[in-house]
Amino acid sequence: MTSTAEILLALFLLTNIVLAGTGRLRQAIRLVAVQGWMVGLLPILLWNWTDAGAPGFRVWAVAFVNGAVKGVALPILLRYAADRAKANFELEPLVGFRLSQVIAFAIASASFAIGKALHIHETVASELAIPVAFTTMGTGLFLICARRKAITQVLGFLAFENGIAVFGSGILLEYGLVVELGILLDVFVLVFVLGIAIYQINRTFSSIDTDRLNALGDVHLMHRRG
Amino acid sequence: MIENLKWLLVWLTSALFVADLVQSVFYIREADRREGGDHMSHRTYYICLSAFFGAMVFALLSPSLPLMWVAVELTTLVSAPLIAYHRSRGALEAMWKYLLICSIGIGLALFGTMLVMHALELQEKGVAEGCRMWFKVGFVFILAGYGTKTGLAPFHTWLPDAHSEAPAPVSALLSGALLNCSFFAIARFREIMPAEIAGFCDAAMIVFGILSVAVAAVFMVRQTDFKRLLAYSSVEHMGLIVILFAIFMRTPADPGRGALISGGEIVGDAVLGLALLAHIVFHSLTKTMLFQTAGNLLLAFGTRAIASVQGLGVSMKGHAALWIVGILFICGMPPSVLFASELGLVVSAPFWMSALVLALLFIVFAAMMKVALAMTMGTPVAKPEPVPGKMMIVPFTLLAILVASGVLACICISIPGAWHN
Amino acid sequence: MNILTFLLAALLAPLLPGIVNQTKAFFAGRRGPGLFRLYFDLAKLVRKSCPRSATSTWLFDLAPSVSLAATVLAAMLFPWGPGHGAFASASAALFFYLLGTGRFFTVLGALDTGSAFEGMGASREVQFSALVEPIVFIILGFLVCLSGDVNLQGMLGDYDGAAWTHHAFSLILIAVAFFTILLCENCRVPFDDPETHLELTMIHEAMILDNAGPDLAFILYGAALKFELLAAFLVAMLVPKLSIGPEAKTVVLFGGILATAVLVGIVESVIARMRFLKTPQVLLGTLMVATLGAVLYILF
Amino acid sequence: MQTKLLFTLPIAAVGAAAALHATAYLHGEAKKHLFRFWAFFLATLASMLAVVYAPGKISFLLAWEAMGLSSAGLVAFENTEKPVRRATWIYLLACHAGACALMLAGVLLNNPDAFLAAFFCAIVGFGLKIGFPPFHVWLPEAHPAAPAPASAVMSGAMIPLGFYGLLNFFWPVCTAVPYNTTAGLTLIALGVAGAIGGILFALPQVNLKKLLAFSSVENMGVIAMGLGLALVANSRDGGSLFSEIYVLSFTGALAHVLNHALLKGALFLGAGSILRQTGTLDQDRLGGLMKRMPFTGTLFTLNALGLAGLPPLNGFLGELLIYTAGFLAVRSGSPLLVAAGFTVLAALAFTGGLAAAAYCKAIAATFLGEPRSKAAADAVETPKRMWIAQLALFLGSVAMIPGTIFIVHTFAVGIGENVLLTAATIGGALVLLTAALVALRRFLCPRGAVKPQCPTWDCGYHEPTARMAYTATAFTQPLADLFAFALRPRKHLIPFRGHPATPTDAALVTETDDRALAGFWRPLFTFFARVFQRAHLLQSGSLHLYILLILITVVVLLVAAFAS
Repeated sequence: MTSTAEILLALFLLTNIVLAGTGRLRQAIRLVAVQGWMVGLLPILLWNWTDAGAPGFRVWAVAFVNGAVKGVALPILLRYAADRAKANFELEPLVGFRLSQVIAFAIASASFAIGKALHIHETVASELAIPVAFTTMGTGLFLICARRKAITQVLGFLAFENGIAVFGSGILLEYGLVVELGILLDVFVLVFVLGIAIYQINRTFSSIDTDRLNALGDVHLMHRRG
Repeated sequence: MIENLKWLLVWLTSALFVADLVQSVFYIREADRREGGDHMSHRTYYICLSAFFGAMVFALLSPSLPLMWVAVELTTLVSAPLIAYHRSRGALEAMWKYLLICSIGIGLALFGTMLVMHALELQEKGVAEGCRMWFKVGFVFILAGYGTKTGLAPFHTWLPDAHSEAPAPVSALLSGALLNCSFFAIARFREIMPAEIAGFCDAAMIVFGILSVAVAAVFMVRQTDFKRLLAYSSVEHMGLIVILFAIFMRTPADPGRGALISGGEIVGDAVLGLALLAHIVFHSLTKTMLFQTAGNLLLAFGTRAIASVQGLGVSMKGHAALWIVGILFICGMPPSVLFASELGLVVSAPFWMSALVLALLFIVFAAMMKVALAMTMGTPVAKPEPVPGKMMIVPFTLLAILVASGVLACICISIPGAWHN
Repeated sequence: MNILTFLLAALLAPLLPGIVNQTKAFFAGRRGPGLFRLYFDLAKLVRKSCPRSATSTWLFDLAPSVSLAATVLAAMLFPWGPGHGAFASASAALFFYLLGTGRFFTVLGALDTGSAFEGMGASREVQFSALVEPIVFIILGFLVCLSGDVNLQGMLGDYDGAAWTHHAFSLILIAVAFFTILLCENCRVPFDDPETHLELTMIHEAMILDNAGPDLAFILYGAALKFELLAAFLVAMLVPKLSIGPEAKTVVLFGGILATAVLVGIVESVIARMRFLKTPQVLLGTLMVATLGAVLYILF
Repeated sequence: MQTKLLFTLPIAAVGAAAALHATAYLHGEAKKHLFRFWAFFLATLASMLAVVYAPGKISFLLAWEAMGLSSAGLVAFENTEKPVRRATWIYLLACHAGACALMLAGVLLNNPDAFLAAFFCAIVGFGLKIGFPPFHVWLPEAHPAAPAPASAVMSGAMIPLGFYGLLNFFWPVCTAVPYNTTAGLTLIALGVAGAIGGILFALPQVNLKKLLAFSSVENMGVIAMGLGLALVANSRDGGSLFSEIYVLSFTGALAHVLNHALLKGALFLGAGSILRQTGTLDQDRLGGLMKRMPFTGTLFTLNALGLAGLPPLNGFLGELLIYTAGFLAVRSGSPLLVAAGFTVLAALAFTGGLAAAAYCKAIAATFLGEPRSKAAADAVETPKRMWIAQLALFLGSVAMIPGTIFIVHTFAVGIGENVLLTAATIGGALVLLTAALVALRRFLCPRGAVKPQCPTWDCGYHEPTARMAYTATAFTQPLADLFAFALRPRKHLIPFRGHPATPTDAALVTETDDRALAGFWRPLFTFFARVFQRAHLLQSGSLHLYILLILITVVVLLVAAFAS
């Protein structure tokens, strides 16, 4: 069934490119949710059914929790935060959407190069997993840099986390539990805190536009003094 | 070595926690009285502070690498609210940046952890040529990830904001304990790296160390905010610590210079080992003392602008003494243990590196002394509202410890051949 | 013998300004004040009282005595005659530094009166002497090379005549340099004109405006003695060891001194005093000349 | 061991005298200020002794740093003044940079092949304390800022410790054949630059302590010349002549260390007395103090005479030794040594002449003539202690005359001893003869006739005022103009204003800054500060930029990882 896994990974790759190109907040959130479901599915699909037999409870658990959190809980939380922060639906890019897509594509190809260089080995469940993971992480970070709103940065961060998750389920099925837990905890509390933060920021700054968030820094102090 | 480091850091963190807890009792009450405004409840503050401490100790003592990662992540999550103790715009912005940058760092660290663990697995399977690359890439992400938390340039960008906006005891704890913990994480990973990529790892660490010292030096010059100044000095010292560690790792134990023995086997060169440990400990103590003093000054003057804090020698003598001595100590002027450790670095590093580091440290010294003198000497421009004397208890205690141990250390190193033990 | 020659020199000193003046008078077609004018002046001055400025202090009283004493001691160091005397191993540095002490006190005495003119003179004096010092010591170094002896008495004329056949050129350069120094140090034309009586243009005379009576006598005599000393130095420097014997050299020495005085007189009557601003330039040139002489001697 | 003693002597002597002076100098200061002063003062003395008797390299370094810090505390004594803050900063930087250079030197010293590198590091490190140009910047800043007793100790006893360090750690190898020529020529070059440059800048200073500070640079230069000549002579493995040159100029340099310590210490104390009695050190506002402060004035004159290196005082003997060494070097026939000899002779002579001029000016402008300000007019003599301290140091330097002869005698060199003996004898004779002449004068015009009767002759003008007297600036103007290319004096002319019939006062103000500071160090520091401030743009506060930085760095690291 590895082939299905690879189809899934290919779709995953696509979501990144689309994510880079999308201009609407809700759509972006939806895309991240989709990624979450895929992250949930991956462990099952990557499971070597033929000679490992049916996966144990742990794998199922991890898969389920992953899907539930990344695919359902977080998107809802994010939407809630977005509504609460009265963010309008535009993403307000610093880098244009077309250019973003090109860059995402570049990231993808670069990560395939890296994947090649990394002598991917039979211990890896899927040849594709690593490059896709790299791509997703790269896209996520890129989105954080390239979108203006605080909430979009959270979104980018989630994509980044998804990438790591893909990687984890790609290579570390045997002993990945702790790590998975780590991710969950991380993402959980993170979004929780981010939600509060965004709420606070919104209340204090009457906007979640992070351009308002660069008062601190040496240049600024310099000007104030001068 | 890692064992010594671990227990040392556990004790150090606990000590600092106690010191900052005591200082908090005075500080936040005083801060609320003066600044008022919207702030988090004291109960939450103390809970977060304790959780912060717990997370750090957990990170130090965690048996496995993933657990350590979880703990380090926890430290981020519980320290973030502390930074935003005052719900001021600045504080919130600082918290936001801290949260986002550190989370990204942590994510990278997680990724690195995965890579390294996979590499370890491959190593067990005996796949030599494959796992080397995995290790390398893994270490890259570890260095970037935990380096973000350690405050290595250019990942340090959250540090000045967080340190300058947080309440003084929190800044002290961040700078004195948290940075060390995440450095410890790097050290742990470095230790398990296979020998053939050790060169790459040490080179990378040295580059980042020197870069950190340089960046700190650049940003200290014409600095106008004394808490930011201290923050950058933390960046500088983290750089020094990383350099020391890297050189320590690549210097074989030389019986001529004496070797550091832990748990029966020789773990490395004595000079460097002791220098490293001493530098970590005394940077933390001195920096804690300085941040607490800075906090008092902030309360007294209501501003972090150096320009408006002048003539402490006239207006607040005790703090003037704390400030000038503390800054002399952090710059590694004898009798400061940091002098001994920097000397250790200079005598063991290759010449070009010692020269470069000394030059950068000279810039740092020039910048810091300019500020220190500007604040302590001269005539007051603003009338401070002095803080209660009990807020000087902890800093002065720390100062006493520093001076005593410094004198001791200087006597030790000045005895020829004292290194051999 | 040595003592006698010293006394002779001491007696002879005041004659030299007379000679200079007579020479100038001869060239100017005047009768002139007479050879022994200075003797009479001194005799007159020692009988006068010495009024002094209310501003001045003990330095003013002390200065003339110190400078005279220094000059006399320098004269005692000088090998007037054959047979090295008590101070066989006196350094040439000592010789010139004694003159320096004399100058130091003269300047202080001048400044002690708080007079603008004397300050002006003193300022010029220290400027010129500071510029002269290096030239002097380069010449001394040359003499050391020439005679192979580091003592004053040894380095003066203790070399054999062969030097003149081989190194005439550098010897002449050095001689010219030293003669310039002699003029400058003794405040003669073209550096300074002792005849003028416009304070603004004087150096040495300006410094002693407020001195009178015995003080003035000391100063005048000291100046004359210094003049004689430098002249003697010039002569002794140029005359090598003579085959006839040391006595002959003493004769040559005193003859040379008188001749130098005449030479100075001639110089003073043929050229005019130059502007003070040009003096450093001239002294720089002199330095070049001296250095050139020394270098040429060492190289060839 | 001898060197240790030799460098201990100034510390003890100047320290004691300065302490005595300070008891009166600081009279009336607040209790805690006094405590601060004495704490730092004693710490300075102690650490100086520690420097001399440090057993090892590290302990030496520690003592060195301690010395710098404690003396910085002294410099910062008047902590509310702005210039004092600047001076303290510059001084601390100098100390720290010196210590860094010394660390490197110490490291290099372990490697015998890198000796020359170590030597140059040490030249920088110690030169920052000694005040070799262009490292002398801190002296003219710190000495005027510090209280007089402190500057006396620092200038008299602390600065030469740099030479102690050189002698202690580098001499054995320096004198060995492969290195000594380079080392010697370096020292001579620095010495010539320091001596001439120092005294040239001392000349036009109107602030008395600044003048003294620059003259310290000069004296250190003289010492360096002596040591350098000794080294060059030693490099020629010739016969007794060379060892004679070596010993002569070496002992000459050491003797000069002592003289400078005692006399410069005394001079700084004198300057302190003047500051305390008049409240100013600006020589154009002083004058006429010889009548009002006779003891201080007389002692200052005598000490200045000694430090100008004129007989009969001891200052001359040290220079005489170097001169003699120079003469011998000229005679030696080895081209390098001859050149060195001529250089040293000319430079030393030039320095001597300029030093005489500078001290004449200092004495005259401060003590002679009529007072130029009310402060000077109202001045009275200091308490006994203050001038007794200076007297003690002066007598010490007189006692050094036999001392110097003894030093030379112990090294058993025929010529040097004779030269010194003659010089000393002549010095004595000078004193006696002067006494005789004074007596003669007194006999010629008896007491009554000597009484002041008239105002100074001012070309017939009958109401001479202090404003007419030559000021310090005017006195040195010809020399200052002559060397304007090096000194770059700043002249502000305040012209006549108002109606020609009723013009306002015009004035010409001339200041001469330290070129090394104004022309080199300050521009350098400002340049770097500017560049760094540009770099602050990186910390502009934009989160996007920060994360981009992280991204880029990671990519670079990955590339590096794959490349290596």
